[in-house]
Amino acid sequence: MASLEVEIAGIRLKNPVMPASGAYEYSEERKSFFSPGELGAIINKTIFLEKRIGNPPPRIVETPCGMLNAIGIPTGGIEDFIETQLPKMESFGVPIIASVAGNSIEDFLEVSERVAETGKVSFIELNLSCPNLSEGIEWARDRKQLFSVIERVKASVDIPIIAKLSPMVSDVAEMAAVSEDAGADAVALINTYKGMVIDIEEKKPLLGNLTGGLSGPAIHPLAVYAVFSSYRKIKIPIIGIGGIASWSNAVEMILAGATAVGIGMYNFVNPMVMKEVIEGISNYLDDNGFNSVKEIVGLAHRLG
Amino acid sequence: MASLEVEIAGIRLKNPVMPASGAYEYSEERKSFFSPGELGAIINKTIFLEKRIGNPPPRIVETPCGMLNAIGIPTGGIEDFIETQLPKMESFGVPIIASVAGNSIEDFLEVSERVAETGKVSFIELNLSCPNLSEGIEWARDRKQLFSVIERVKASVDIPIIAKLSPMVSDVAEMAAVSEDAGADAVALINTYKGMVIDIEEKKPLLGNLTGGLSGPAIHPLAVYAVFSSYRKIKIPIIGIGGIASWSNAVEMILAGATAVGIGMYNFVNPMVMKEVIEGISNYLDDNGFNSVKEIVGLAHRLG
Amino acid sequence: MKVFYEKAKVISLKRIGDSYLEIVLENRNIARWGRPANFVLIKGWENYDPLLARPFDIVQADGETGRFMLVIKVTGRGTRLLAKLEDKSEVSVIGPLGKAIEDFSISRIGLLVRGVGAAAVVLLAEKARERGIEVYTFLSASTGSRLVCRELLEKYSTEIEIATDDGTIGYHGDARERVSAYLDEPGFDRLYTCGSRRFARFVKDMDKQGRIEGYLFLETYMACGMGDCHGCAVGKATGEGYYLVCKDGPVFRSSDVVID
Amino acid sequence: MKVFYEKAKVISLKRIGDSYLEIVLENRNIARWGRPANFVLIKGWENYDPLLARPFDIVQADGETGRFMLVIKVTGRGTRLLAKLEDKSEVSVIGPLGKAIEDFSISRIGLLVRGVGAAAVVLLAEKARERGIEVYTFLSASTGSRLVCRELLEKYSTEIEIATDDGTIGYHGDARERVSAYLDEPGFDRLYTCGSRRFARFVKDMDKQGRIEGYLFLETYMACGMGDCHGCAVGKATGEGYYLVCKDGPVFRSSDVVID
Ligand SMILES: Cc1cc2nc3c(=O)[nH]c(=O)nc-3n(C[C@H](O)[C@H](O)[C@H](O)COP(=O)(O)OP(=O)(O)OC[C@H]3O[C@@H](n4cnc5c(N)ncnc54)[C@H](O)[C@@H]3O)c2cc1C
Ligand SMILES: Cc1cc2nc3c(=O)[nH]c(=O)nc-3n(C[C@H](O)[C@H](O)[C@H](O)COP(=O)(O)OP(=O)(O)OC[C@H]3O[C@@H](n4cnc5c(N)ncnc54)[C@H](O)[C@@H]3O)c2cc1C
Ligand SMILES: Cc1cc2nc3c(=O)[nH]c(=O)nc-3n(C[C@H](O)[C@H](O)[C@H](O)COP(=O)(O)O)c2cc1C
Ligand SMILES: Cc1cc2nc3c(=O)[nH]c(=O)nc-3n(C[C@H](O)[C@H](O)[C@H](O)COP(=O)(O)O)c2cc1C
Ligand code: FES
Ligand code: FES
Repeated sequence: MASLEVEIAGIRLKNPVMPASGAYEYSEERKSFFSPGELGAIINKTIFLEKRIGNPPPRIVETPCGMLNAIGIPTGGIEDFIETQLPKMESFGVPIIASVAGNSIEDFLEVSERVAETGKVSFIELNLSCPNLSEGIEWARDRKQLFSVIERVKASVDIPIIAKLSPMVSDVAEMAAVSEDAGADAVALINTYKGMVIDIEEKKPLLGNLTGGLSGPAIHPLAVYAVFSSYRKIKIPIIGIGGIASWSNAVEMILAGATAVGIGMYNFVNPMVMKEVIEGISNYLDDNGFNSVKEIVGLAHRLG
Repeated sequence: MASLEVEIAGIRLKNPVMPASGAYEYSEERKSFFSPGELGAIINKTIFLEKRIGNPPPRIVETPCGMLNAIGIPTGGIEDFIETQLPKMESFGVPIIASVAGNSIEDFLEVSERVAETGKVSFIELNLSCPNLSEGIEWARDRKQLFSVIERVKASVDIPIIAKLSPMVSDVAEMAAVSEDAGADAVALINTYKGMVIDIEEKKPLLGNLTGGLSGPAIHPLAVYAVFSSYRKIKIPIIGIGGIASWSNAVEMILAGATAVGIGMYNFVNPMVMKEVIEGISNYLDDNGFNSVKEIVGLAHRLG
Repeated sequence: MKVFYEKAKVISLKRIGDSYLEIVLENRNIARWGRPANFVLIKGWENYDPLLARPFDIVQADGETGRFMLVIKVTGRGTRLLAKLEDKSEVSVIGPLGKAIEDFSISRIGLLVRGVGAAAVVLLAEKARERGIEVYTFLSASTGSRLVCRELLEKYSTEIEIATDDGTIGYHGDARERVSAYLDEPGFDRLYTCGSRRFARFVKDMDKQGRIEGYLFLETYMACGMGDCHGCAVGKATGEGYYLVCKDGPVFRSSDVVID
Repeated sequence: MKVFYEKAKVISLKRIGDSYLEIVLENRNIARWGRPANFVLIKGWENYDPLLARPFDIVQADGETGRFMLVIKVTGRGTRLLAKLEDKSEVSVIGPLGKAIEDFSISRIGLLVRGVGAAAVVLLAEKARERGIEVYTFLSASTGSRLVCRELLEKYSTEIEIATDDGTIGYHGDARERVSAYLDEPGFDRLYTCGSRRFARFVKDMDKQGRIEGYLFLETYMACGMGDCHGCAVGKATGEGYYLVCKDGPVFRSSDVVID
């Protein structure tokens, strides 16, 4: 059987599959399906320093092969994360990624430092790309701001940094390159696209927040492109996210250049999807005569 | 019965429904379903000055609720357009939009001038956003270039100019504002998103051109957002395009701020879709007590 | 709570009137563990459109036969596909979901339901009666053919009053008027409502006035059904944040939540 | 050419072997106007996934009964949905599409087909025979149970040779060897092929050698089926640009196109 092990910034993941931030809680309910300990890594829903309540409902709406969410990142804040969430996550014995965000560079620094100080997380993921916050995507849009938030967090914590980027830019590969230059150890591509549904009866936007972020199978071809084009510009690993609903979608991502994959909304539809993806990748490697998943990372570029 | 008439740059369209460029030929086959003369306007597949053969196959692939196309704009060039296509289009007696593109500003100028000289077209649409050409989207990405191509074409022809923009920018509304400032009489939003599918058997990109442009229902919520956000920044009319597959999708676009709508790939699935959209809008207006489609343009902003 | 993600076999599908379905499904775990107020997420089609599974209340659950029943109003794309299911075909089911009603230390409850909202309270009525609780049901609809779960509710209720807006069956008028007649005598320990925003406001009012303990079965758009997506938010009455309907509900004390 | 976009009723759906379907549909216009080499686009599901209609050859078309037949290999998402169609349900159909074979000023044709490629030539065989043309058919498959349209081709062919890779039925080996035996005597005015890239290369070779006029039925991904999308490109042998399979084809003189 082929090895599923991958490495990001020197940290071993036993397989390349993890949840995408915000789409998977480490709850009793989820444990009904499989243990999060079977995943390559685990990640929390983005936290801010302070408690936040999130956006007014409706917060979600289904779209063709996708869904819009305008959750707005409700979070208990850093204290709650350290006291309540982290102990739960630790119990699974796999690398923990802490997804954090802030309203200012100072916020990003403080929340990252607090998280790193716990000594319990393997990576910090900077969510620079939430389309549901007024300035959420701006971090990933402005080259200077992107560079400086990453550079400063990197300088102030001693664990690897993942930059989670937005596809809502002219060229996400360029932003991935900026992230690499600023010292990011990996990039996570992609967060959702801003979209909206108008309620034609009410004649107004359906979501409470007016707009929401599009995720799901609809965006998969766009996410694959984001990974493919970034792979050509950077050397740091890519976590490929967006519309993965099956093992073959994940294999596409890896062939395009992702070292690992994150699965978001499809966990809602098929609670077993991450486990099926792990098995599917394994079978694919065996069927195609590969010894390790590492052999296929970026393979689609050979002839490109 | 409510009036369906709208106006763009002083030119009357008897209804707000038209094909999107590149997805509808004025062929005998198409005339089997309904006459293009029933549409608000008609538009050709983008032409360049010179003949082009387009990209190597495969050129299309289905994706979840969408399709990627990497056609690469095969065209007979300006002579062929004037001699063969234009006479066919003229016969329908509705305003003609000529979609043009070029590899340089000079090309854009020349092809626009040649088209305008015929005296037979009502608008020129500048395709500044084809993701299948190496520099295709760049026009719509760089503010200066966008401004100058529009400004110069505007100065050299005496018919209204529509700028067709790409969503693959940080903020399409800003680009719409640049287009307005440069003198565009209207904007067409949106062209396709660059995406790709990897063939996991062959382990390489499936499309001959590696990447293609995503269209279809999958992108509709993104297109609605592009229209909605642009409507807040510009005063010139918007032609809303992207994923329209039903009259209600079209109504969403109009409520979001589109004066007219363009329908692309769904003509392939339902050859009657444009006619159904015209009827559907008409019924919606009647059922909701409106006298004219103009009353609902941008109505979703009331409470926004 | 343990949640199952399994296949369920379609045992029978009956169309009721022009817009309701009664589906009996076979799955031991749902049938065994389904409790009052629990719901399931059902997906009965392949492919990604519609993308999300749809939530429905567990109307009947029989641990012995391994069967459970749903009553579904056909309204949109997902329910139209469910209406086409064939016998012996399979659907996927996620459940049981939601916080079950477990506390039966009461002696009399009222159920005020309208339309397909009736589906939410059948199992509650059944289990309450099993425990010797008196169940007063007020079943309402716009017209007789839209009365849902009538037979089951007749079976499980101590008393049932039917009201239709057009008077085709039962009381000609608003079911709230019938409830009011019982509020003082015999009075209810709890009044549950489902299926009508007006009813919910009424129950909230009565609760506020201290005349009953009011409970609302809430419905929102849902994606995950188990607290992951935070999509099913409903405002807390305190104004500070939101409950999740799937995890904190679907039943809420009327004074705890904001309804509009 | 006039194209219809209409509903067609499923008259019967027969599974053949483990992977083929024979569907008889009712639509007067397709049945009336379908000609050899014409195809239709079929969509037999609601919703947007799968998004595109699927192309299939018209195998039989009977203007009098208003019925036509398709033979479909179940391979992916769309065809799996078609396999679930119920009798009397409706599908949408766009057609007839493609350039029909109209020129029958010949006396003998050969048909070299493999697998479901056989579906493409049945109507051609039928119409050619009606006009007194001799039809020699070489029907091939990996194994006997994958022989498609055998009975119909036996009915319409002057002579038929069957070849299977495993020898379960007919000649044990490559159908090209059987064709070769006929190339000089009696010889064919035209040799049509469908369903195998190797066969296509063979026909192209024979054509190049001047031994026959070779024709290929080509298949590509298609969206519109009528020349709007330019998606179904196949390279011109001249190297200058592309033909559209849906509009310029689906049948091409082998020397006109690039195949790989
Ligand atoms: C906890 C809970 C229990 C429910 N129990 C029942 C029941 O027992 N019987 C029954 O008929 N209905 C019930 N509903 C409502 C039912 O889920 C919707 O009517 C159904 O999802 C509509 O799906 P559709 O695809 O036909 O409609 P569409 O309008 O096509 O659905 C589009 C989207 O909106 C959502 N949606 C639409 N209407 C509702 C609604 N009223 N509530 C929540 N989401 C909605 C769908 O789930 C889907 O995501 C329940 C809802 C919830 C939240
Ligand atoms: C002119 C023409 C005539 C055809 N006639 C027949 C016929 O008579 N019987 C038959 O069984 N098949 C025929 N095919 C092939 C048939 O269209 C495909 O097998 C079918 O579309 C597969 O659909 P799917 O959803 O099951 O597969 P998927 O793999 O899920 O389809 C994904 C996409 O690929 C396209 N596609 C997949 N395979 C093919 C293929 N081989 N050729 C073209 N497009 C493909 C589909 O149309 C769809 O857009 C024909 C194709 C063409 C172009
Ligand atoms: C309900 C929901 C909540 C999300 N919350 C977060 C979040 O808190 N932080 C974050 O970085 N991304 C968040 N995302 C984005 C996902 O992590 C992911 O980038 C995106 O959904 C695309 O992946 P998918 O198509 O697999 O869902 C959220 C997505 C969804 C659907
Ligand atoms: C096959 C195909 C060809 C296209 N060719 C062109 C083109 O030549 N010029 C252009 O401006 N847009 C072209 N487009 C983009 C459409 O005009 C439209 O902007 C896009 O497809 C989104 O609309 P839709 O989702 O309704 O298809 C093409 C789209 C498709 C699907
Ligand atoms: S439906 Fe996802 S949290 Fe309630
Ligand atoms: S399939 Fe669209 S041009 Fe041939």
